[in-house]
Amino acid sequence: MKEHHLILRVVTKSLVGTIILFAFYVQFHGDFSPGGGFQAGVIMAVAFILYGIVFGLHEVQRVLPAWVVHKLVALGVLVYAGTGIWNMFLGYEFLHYGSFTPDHMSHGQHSGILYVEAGVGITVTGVMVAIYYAFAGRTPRLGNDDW
Amino acid sequence: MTETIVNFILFSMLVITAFAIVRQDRLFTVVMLASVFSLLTAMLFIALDAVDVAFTEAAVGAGISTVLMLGTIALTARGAKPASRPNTLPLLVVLVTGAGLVYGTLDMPNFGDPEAPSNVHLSPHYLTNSIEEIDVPNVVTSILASYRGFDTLGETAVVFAAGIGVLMILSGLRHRRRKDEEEEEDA
Amino acid sequence: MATASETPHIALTLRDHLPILQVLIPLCTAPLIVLLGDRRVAWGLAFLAALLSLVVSFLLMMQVMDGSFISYHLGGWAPPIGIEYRIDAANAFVLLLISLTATLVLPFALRSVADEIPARSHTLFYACFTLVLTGLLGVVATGDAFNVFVFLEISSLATYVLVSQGLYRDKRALSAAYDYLIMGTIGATFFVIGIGFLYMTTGTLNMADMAERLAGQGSNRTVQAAFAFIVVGMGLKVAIYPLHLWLPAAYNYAPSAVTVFLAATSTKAAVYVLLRFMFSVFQPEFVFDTNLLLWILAPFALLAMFAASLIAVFQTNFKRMLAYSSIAQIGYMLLGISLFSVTGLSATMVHLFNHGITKAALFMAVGALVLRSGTTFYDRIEGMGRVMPLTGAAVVLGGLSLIGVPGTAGFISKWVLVQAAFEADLWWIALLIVASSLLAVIYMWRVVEILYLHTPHPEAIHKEAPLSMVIPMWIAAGACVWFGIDTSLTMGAANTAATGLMGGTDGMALTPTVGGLLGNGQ
Amino acid sequence: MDTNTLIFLALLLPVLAMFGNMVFARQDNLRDGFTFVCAILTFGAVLGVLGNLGNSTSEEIVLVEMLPGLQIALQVEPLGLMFALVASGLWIVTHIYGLGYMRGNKEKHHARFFACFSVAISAAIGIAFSANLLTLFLFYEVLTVSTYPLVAHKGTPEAIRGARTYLGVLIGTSIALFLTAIIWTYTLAGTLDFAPGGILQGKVEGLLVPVLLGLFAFGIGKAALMPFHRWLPAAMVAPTPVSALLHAVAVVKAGVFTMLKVGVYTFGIDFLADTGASDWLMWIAAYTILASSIVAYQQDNLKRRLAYSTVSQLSYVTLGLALATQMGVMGGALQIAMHAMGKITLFMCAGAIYVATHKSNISEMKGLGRSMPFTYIAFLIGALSIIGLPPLGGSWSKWLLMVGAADADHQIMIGVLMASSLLSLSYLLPVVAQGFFSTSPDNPYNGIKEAPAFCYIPPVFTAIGCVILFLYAGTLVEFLTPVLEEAQ
Amino acid sequence: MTLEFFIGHINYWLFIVLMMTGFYIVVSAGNLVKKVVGLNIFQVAVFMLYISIGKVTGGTAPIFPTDRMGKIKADPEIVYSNPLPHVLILTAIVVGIATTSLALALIVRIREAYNTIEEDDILEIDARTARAENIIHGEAMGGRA
Repeated sequence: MKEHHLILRVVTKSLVGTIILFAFYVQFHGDFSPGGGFQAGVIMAVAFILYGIVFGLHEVQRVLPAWVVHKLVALGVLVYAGTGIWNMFLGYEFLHYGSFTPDHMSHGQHSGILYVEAGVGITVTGVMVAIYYAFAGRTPRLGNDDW
Repeated sequence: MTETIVNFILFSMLVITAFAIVRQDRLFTVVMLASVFSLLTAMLFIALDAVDVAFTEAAVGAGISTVLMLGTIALTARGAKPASRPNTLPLLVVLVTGAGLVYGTLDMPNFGDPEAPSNVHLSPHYLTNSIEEIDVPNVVTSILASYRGFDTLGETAVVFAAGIGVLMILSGLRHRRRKDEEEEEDA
Repeated sequence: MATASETPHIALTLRDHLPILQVLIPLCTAPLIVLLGDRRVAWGLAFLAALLSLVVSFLLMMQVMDGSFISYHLGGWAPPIGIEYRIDAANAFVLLLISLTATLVLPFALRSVADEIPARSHTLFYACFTLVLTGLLGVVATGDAFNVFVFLEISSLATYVLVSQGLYRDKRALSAAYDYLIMGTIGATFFVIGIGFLYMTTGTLNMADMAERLAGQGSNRTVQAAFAFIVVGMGLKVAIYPLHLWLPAAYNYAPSAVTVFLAATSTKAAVYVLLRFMFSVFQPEFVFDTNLLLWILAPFALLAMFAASLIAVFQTNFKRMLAYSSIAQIGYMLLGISLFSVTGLSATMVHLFNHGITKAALFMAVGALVLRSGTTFYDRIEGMGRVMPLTGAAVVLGGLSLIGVPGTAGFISKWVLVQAAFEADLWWIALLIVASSLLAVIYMWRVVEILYLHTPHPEAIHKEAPLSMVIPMWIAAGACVWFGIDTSLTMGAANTAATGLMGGTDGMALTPTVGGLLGNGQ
Repeated sequence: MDTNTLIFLALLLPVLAMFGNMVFARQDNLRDGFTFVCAILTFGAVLGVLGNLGNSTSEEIVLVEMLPGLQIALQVEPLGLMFALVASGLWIVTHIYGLGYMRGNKEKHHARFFACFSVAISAAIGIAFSANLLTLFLFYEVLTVSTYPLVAHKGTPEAIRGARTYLGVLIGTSIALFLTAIIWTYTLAGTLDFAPGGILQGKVEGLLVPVLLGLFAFGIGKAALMPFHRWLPAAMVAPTPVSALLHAVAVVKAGVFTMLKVGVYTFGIDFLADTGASDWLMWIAAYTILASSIVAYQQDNLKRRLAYSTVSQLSYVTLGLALATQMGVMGGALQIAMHAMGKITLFMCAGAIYVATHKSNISEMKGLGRSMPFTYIAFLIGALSIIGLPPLGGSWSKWLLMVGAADADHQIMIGVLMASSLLSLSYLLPVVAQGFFSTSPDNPYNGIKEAPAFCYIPPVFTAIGCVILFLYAGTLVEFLTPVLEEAQ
Repeated sequence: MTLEFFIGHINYWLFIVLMMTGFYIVVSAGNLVKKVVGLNIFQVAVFMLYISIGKVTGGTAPIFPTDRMGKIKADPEIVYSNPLPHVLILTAIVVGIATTSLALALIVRIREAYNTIEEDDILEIDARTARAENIIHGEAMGGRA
């Protein structure tokens, strides 16, 4: 693969960090402003996709190997469902976060929302990156000049 | 009044974009127009107080799905053949469906009506009780993650399904100790 | 108010959690399979999940056989604030069918999938399979209209993927999966439009609450449009006759094990949703004139019964023929609905189950034939009944059940359906029902003749299918006979379900306490 | 043993025989011996039921509730018992004959053949002991499906075509018409039990009665009422033992037996007589009797001629019912037994001739009687019984039918019966006459001997049976009288 | 039809126009990618309809103001729009992208198998295959009926 322009690479490197930071912000600030696990997951994935587009699939897969991504895909769902199952073990309904702190329900709600949003974030990041890897792993039919 | 004007302008642009997509045969243009459509939609959502949705639509419609579509075009073809079939049947189907929808709107409450059934039944509960019950400022998050948390689990499962679906169709699952083992399997 | 903070909380036991466990078990299994990523473990986990679901659905069935219902409040939020799982006889019955089929299909799939799909895809295959199971169970168990859509999409997406996996045998599986995806998504979107309209007029998403509010305010044009969009949207998933275009290719080119599962469960779950909305939420007696239902639905039902059967008669491929037969059989279910009586609905419910097991047996036989002959074209499966006596006999039994010969499950459905037609004084419909089963005689018997009265094709492997396929096949075929003679379970459940459904709002009423709290929403 | 056990035995022993055939598929003698023992025991069990009839009242045995309010149930009553006796008794004879035929003729797939055969017998006995229409219908269809492989046995294109017609007509009529009639009856009457005097009285009126009767009459395709008679000639491609037992006894008799049952226990004779609903059926029956006799006369293939003769003779039973008088029904009931004995003789003789000479056309059988005297004499006796001449069984049923016709003031039916007797005379006797009196110019039958003993002894037995039936017809009438008395 | 009714319903009708434009692309387009784009437009227009259900005149986004500690300051004066449709549509958007990505993956494979992504060409190839099969295995009726 042809190397991209130097400036592009430098800008990308600095941008990727910022985007990841922003993703975490969206992830954990979803309680107060628009955003949440899904949006954060997408943004996080965009960081890796950007890195991949500029530096190539091989490079990004050295940072984030495909098998890790595939585990993440599954992990998020399990974190989410696991939160609910934990509630069940505490003797409450599935996903009844209040059960974490039975004497002060809304505290439990806070932690519950945090866990499940994390679950969503992990899966969405995983899936978006995995889909990108899957598409990028195919040989393109159109060359750069065909567009 | 300004709201109405903004809405109207957004609408006109949306309709123009949609019609342009109908007529366009260059897939690249189609995808780009779709991306524009999504951005306009996101703006409309903001105008309709749905900031979370707008954020998501922008990220998904203008971001991810555009990237994926471009990727697909790169892997397949860049032009679409102009339609060769007669389009009377599609037109008929669409007109009938549209007529059904319009028929349905005739008994709908006015747009923005605070007394509409949807705005007086469940919504007040969420807007008043969630402060005490969940204590999260963003009511959308409260509903999304707690009141209707199971829907969101389902949503995550849908994403998961799509993820493993794409893997299954395009690449297959990767393992940590790959290479030797997988080549063995394929053989 | 929905939290338990005021009253001391009584810890829930495993028994209380059964409704959610029904869906949760497969839902957790799917990611677990992917996380472990080992194809030897994958099958075991999937099978375990299906087996546990079966146990759960059986326990649920036992609890609701008396006509009561169980309500499970997800997240502890009482409906309609939160999402509710609501199990009554109608959906417990369908849950049982789905989990039963899954438990039967998985052992069958072991060899069939190994034969038809490359090894590297097996892990994901079983994960997808479990997701389909999750989705179908979720669609049926839930009492929340939007939740139906979410779980419908889980099962649909996984189904599209599974159908596409037939590509290793025939590339047309890909276009079949794509067509199915487009049509399925259009259907789902129509469904969402319908839910949106309903939400607009009722302000709620809980089905029981919706029913109550609709009954309280009467019908209007928005409700009618909602009805139409939900029926058409679900009709696409059910494959009601003119909306069936995706079905033949999808069934034909999907891997055998997938076809078995889809044919036995997927359209059945959609029929259930249709029933639930038509009768529990909308209660046609006040949304529409009762007779209107008959005159709108019955023509499509009859069209399906005759047109699809006729096409089936002229097929040269066993699997494809069965696909058309499925479309025809959906006509019977629709006819039962359109008769709009307890007997008619019983017929629909019981046929849902009976046709499920019948088609399971037949499509498993198809899978066995594919394993040995490589294809199911008539000229290639000639005489295979002789070298595969057990498979051949299963085809005969399944075929008899499809025709509706007494002593088989299919007979029971036909009996109840014809009885319903007579009760409604529609003797001509009764005659048409029996006339269309004559077409089934023609297309089924043709296959039986081909299987037995010719010499086997030389290129086929002249050997009975492995036990892992034959045993599930025979459990299904045996069930066709068992449920054709002892109908206490099927007819009992179908009757209770039908009575509950025909009860309309009464059948869906919120529990008094909750209803009292939320009744004054306006 | 009590009646219940015996009925179960009678039903299950043939099923056991089927399993025996499947298990011992390769040990010929063991397999056939086992089946033979089962056949004897089955007959014994039915005889036991007969013996018990006097000292215990017959109760309904409920096996399982198939549909809400509808059971699979068994019950003993004289008409059914007679049919069961005929079917199980003739099974023994036919089994012996079948062994001779199948081995002598070197047919293949013996195990499958005898297994299906056994199932068919079980189904016939099930029909005989059914306590309601649902149970009867269940066994009726089992009988259809289990005999299909027998008809298609040879696997030649001709056999497949014949079997297709067979199955198509029988399944088609039963599902499209018979089943409809049953469900309709159930919706109208709320029950399907066979009750003396019928269950429809007062529930149905007007045009619906003949319509319902029509659905039954044509729906019971096994009764071979025209125009649904085609399956019977088509089934003649089957090996002769099948034609003999199933298409002269079990299957067709199951049809007319069902017809009688429906007439007597569902409609009730009086109900039919009062409404006059069966008048049209009488004409159809009369037409079938005459038309198929004429067709039979034109057939050169012996088995086909016998088949059309069967079609004609079956309609005697339907006619007896349609007359809606006691004598008519009694005549119809007797005809079941009498015709069974006579026709099985004829078929077995036809089979014996085929085994010995491989000829199936009558025109090729000139002078054969002198080479095969036993066979031909048995044939003669059977033929005379069918024609209805004393001292043979067939004469009684015909006599009673004529009395019934007189009772019903349908004197023209007497004429029909007479004409039919003349016709059967003209198509059956020439076979015998040719066999004994004419000689073929080149006399190709030198060296032809009787078929194997297994083949010609059974028809001799059944021929003797025809004589015995003549002598004991009074006992049979007495035995069957309760059927009619209860109907009062 | 009063003017108020007209103003109160005009956006529903505009949404319907958008929906039907998308729907028309789905059913009429021959190119598989374009079909998916149409599907997206169709769905997005439905989403707009949903969101407009929740709009309350004079309302604002359903996010409570907070003080500096992050504590909610409830203000009964503020009118909020209905948050429930927003949640539903968030879910629906995610479902939509999931469907889209799956459809695109299928298209990539279809191109590899058929070397085209035009429905007409695919139908023709399929029909040709079916004809070939019929020659080998006997005539069948009712292909894609």
